[in-house]
Amino acid sequence: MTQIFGNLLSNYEDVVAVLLFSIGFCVLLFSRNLIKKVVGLDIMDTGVFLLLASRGYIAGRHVPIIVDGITTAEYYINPIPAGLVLTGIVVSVSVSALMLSLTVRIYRTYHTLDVDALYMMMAVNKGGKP
Amino acid sequence: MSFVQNFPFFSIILSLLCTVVSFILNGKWARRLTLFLLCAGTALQTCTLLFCCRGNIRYTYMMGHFAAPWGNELSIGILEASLALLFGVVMLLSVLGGSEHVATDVALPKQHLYWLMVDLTYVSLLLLCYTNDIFTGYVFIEISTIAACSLLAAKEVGRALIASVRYMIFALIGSGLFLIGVILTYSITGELLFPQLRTAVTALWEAGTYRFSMTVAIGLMTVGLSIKSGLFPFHFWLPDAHGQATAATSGILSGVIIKGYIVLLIKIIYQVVGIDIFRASGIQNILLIFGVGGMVVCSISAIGAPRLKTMVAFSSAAQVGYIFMGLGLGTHSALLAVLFQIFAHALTKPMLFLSSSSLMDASGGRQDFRSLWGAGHRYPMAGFTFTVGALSMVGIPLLAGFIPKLYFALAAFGMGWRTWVVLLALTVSTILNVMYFLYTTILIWLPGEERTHVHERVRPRMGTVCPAMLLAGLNLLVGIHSAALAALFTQGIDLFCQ
Amino acid sequence: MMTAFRIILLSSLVLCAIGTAIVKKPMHAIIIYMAYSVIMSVIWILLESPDLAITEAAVGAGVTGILFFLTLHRINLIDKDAEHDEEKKAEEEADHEG
Amino acid sequence: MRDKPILDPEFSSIWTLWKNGQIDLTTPLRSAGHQDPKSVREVEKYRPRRSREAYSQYVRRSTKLYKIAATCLCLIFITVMLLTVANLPPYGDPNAPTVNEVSERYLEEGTDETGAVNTVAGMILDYRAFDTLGESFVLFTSVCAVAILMNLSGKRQHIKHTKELINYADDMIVRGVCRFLIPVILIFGIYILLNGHLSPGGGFSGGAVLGAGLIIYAMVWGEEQASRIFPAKTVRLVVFCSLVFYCLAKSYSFYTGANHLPSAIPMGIPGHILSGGLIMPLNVAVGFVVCFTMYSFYMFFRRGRL
Repeated sequence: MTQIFGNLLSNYEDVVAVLLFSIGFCVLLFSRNLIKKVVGLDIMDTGVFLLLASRGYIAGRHVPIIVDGITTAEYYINPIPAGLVLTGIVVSVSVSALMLSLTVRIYRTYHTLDVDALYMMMAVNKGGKP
Repeated sequence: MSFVQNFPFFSIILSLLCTVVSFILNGKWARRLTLFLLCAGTALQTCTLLFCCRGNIRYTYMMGHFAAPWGNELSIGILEASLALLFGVVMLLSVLGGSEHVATDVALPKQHLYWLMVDLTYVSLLLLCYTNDIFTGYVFIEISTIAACSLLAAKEVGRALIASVRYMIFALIGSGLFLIGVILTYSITGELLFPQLRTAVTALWEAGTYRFSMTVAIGLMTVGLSIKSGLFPFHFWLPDAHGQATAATSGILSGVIIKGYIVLLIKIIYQVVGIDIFRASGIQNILLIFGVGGMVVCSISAIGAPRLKTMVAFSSAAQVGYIFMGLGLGTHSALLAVLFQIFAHALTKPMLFLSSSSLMDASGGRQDFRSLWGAGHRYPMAGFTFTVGALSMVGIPLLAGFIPKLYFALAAFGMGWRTWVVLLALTVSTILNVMYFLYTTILIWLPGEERTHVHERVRPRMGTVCPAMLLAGLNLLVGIHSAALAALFTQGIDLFCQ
Repeated sequence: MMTAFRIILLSSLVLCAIGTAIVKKPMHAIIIYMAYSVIMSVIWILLESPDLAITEAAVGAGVTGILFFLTLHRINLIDKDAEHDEEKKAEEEADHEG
Repeated sequence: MRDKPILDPEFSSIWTLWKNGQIDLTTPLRSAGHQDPKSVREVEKYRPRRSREAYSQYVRRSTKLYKIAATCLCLIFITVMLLTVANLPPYGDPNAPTVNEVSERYLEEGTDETGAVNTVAGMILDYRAFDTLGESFVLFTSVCAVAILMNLSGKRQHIKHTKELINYADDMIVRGVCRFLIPVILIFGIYILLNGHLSPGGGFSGGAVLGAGLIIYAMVWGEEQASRIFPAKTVRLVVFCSLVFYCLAKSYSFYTGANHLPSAIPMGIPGHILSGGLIMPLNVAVGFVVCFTMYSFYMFFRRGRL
């Protein structure tokens, strides 16, 4: 138990990342407003990216840009997570743009952003016509 | 290196280029380009498959100047090529069959975007089949999610929009969980490519370090992909999404897209984790139980479904349950059954969706069961293909749907408690299938035209009927020549699981 | 010193995230989210990834925020339209049915 | 038919709620066809709309169930994830498993092999270029998806634009600040775009900064003015050309790489602006795609067309 807490304390950056992911997850699950759901989604994504980037960080090392001809790997941090996170950020912004445009379209048709109300309208209208 | 080995790469680049070109074309030409792309892709995959079969080889294809742990790679073998071939053929036929509905359901200025999304779906499926890199897998999962969502939302009626929002939310939770699984795997192994991951995972598991993190990572990747492919407790989004779309989209969503995620999951289970570690981690039994649950519960929901396409979509969720049950068994013979199930379902479901749309057209555009009464007499061709599809889903011999059931039953023998669970689930699920599919089939063939408000017969539209007929023919072919296919799959599995 | 700064930033990040979760109005959630993105881009610098910092500042705090605001703006416009337009209701009915 | 009452205890049991998804209400229509034609017609006339009140009660109940399930899920998830984090290699550890031969080679030989001083740029545009190609296509996909959803030149053109009350271009402060700010933003964007292989930045960051500059321009001087400078056709053509160039350039290098052919593209001297082989042109192409994607997002959200 103490060991777990010790590890958690030393991995504080990852703990924050996981907390952010969980907060985003909760907003996504519990919030009824579509726009807030999208905000939750973005927070969830940044949590994942923070986890990835903090995995690549090495204390006391530098930005992976080769300067002054120093090519020893011990001088720089790991460049892979940064590249992956770059991809992830772009994916995340595309997905939120898509979700937001869906939100606008839905609001134009149904005049509500409440997900429960939307599902209800859909279900009440069920049966009958296709 | 033989020139044929480039073909998977050519098909990927060709589809990317077609996508970009569709962007500046009009709807008509974009459709032609899509059809050309799917035909060309099919031809290229056929060559690759023949090449792999003849040489009995599985090879990796470097994407760039750097070899395995440094650069991206594709891995190409018999299984990958045959699945990619299947996806191309099924997409081609559903797109052909659904063209007329697309023309009416999608606004004219946006049709080129619809076809562009079909191209993107195809390229993401190819990548999910061929990828040898877990992060590339993630990127193309996202492409296929966005493309599928816009295919669904292209119908632009309120219900399709709500269904796509729901689909999007579940799919994004799924990809978020998958990504976090990938990151955990990366942070304890330091690798992203499948073969290196396999070595590192095996070494770590044997050393016993980070075992908990490893289990969680495998579990998160599995859960993420299962949410996206509509496994039972997370299947809420599936019936709406597949039921509300236009016919071509329904066929593509249900026939191939969910299979793409399953193929990636199979690759992860067998090539990254290794089936022994997967079994030892205990996730396998959970998959088995959820798969069995999905087979039963989704079939019950299908019985209660008020409308035809919703019923067919619930049946998709049930069929996904079969696949996960097979993955939960985890033997080579179960994998063989899973492949047959993927083939059978991919060949049957688009046919069912296409003929459902035709039957709806013959019933005044309505799809509640009362309006569908006797629809088969008003549109005999669609009635015929629907009947073939229903019989195949029920598992009548000579049709494709029978083969996976047989292989599942064979694979389950000698597995302890699992044998009984699988056999019981197969029986119950078949009975439930009979209840809803045969009920519908009988309903559409019942006489009594005075019961509905539509009486006139519909002129069969060749564009919709011929692809459905072709799918029925393929279905029959798979059903009859299952031995040849089984030999091919066995050869592929032996190479795949080395 | 650096660790303290880091911890302050991380805790404000968590506070911002909780803030978006508990505020009622989407507008407030969006404003807090933009603050969150700015803090995030400082954290990228601390993690020695300036590439990510630039991207996050431009994409997270800039473009995504603008898209959120535009969405709200569109929704307000739709509301105004709905007040003025009677014929739109008929269309909406048609939408419901179809 | 649908004569089964909604509050029938058997029907609204938790089992049914669960089996149907959280609020999927599906009525068994098993007896659909078994009615005589007369009653069918009657029912057709008086189609019973499901009562809203009963339905909202049903929804409330299933919402409660959903909340309980979701809370449990979140709690379990947080616990498991925290335990996992405790079981990860220590933070900032130089001996972590991620520091292996892969990252070593990227750092030690990356400059010679790719010609890029910025290892991250070398990694995403040369070593793992295929991911980045996919990533550009994610952006492209989503801009097409937004076009499908937001494009008003389609079948329903009913949104009436309420006149904008504030004209930012008339405001002296806004105009003055933007006159100064926009060129600076654009130049900074171009700098990090072109210098992506030498310093932090590259196609994505540079493109996003450029896109933000264009968005500010369109915001202040109005969409009409912006679309006079960048008409829809131009935007489409630029995105098309950049993506085609990207695909072709990368497929050349993939093809030569896989077939072990030598690549004809000179690497240049690391550290110079004209170096890094294909990295700089690719950065420019990616930058154009990202910039115009962001700009099209803005335009589609703002006025429904480019």
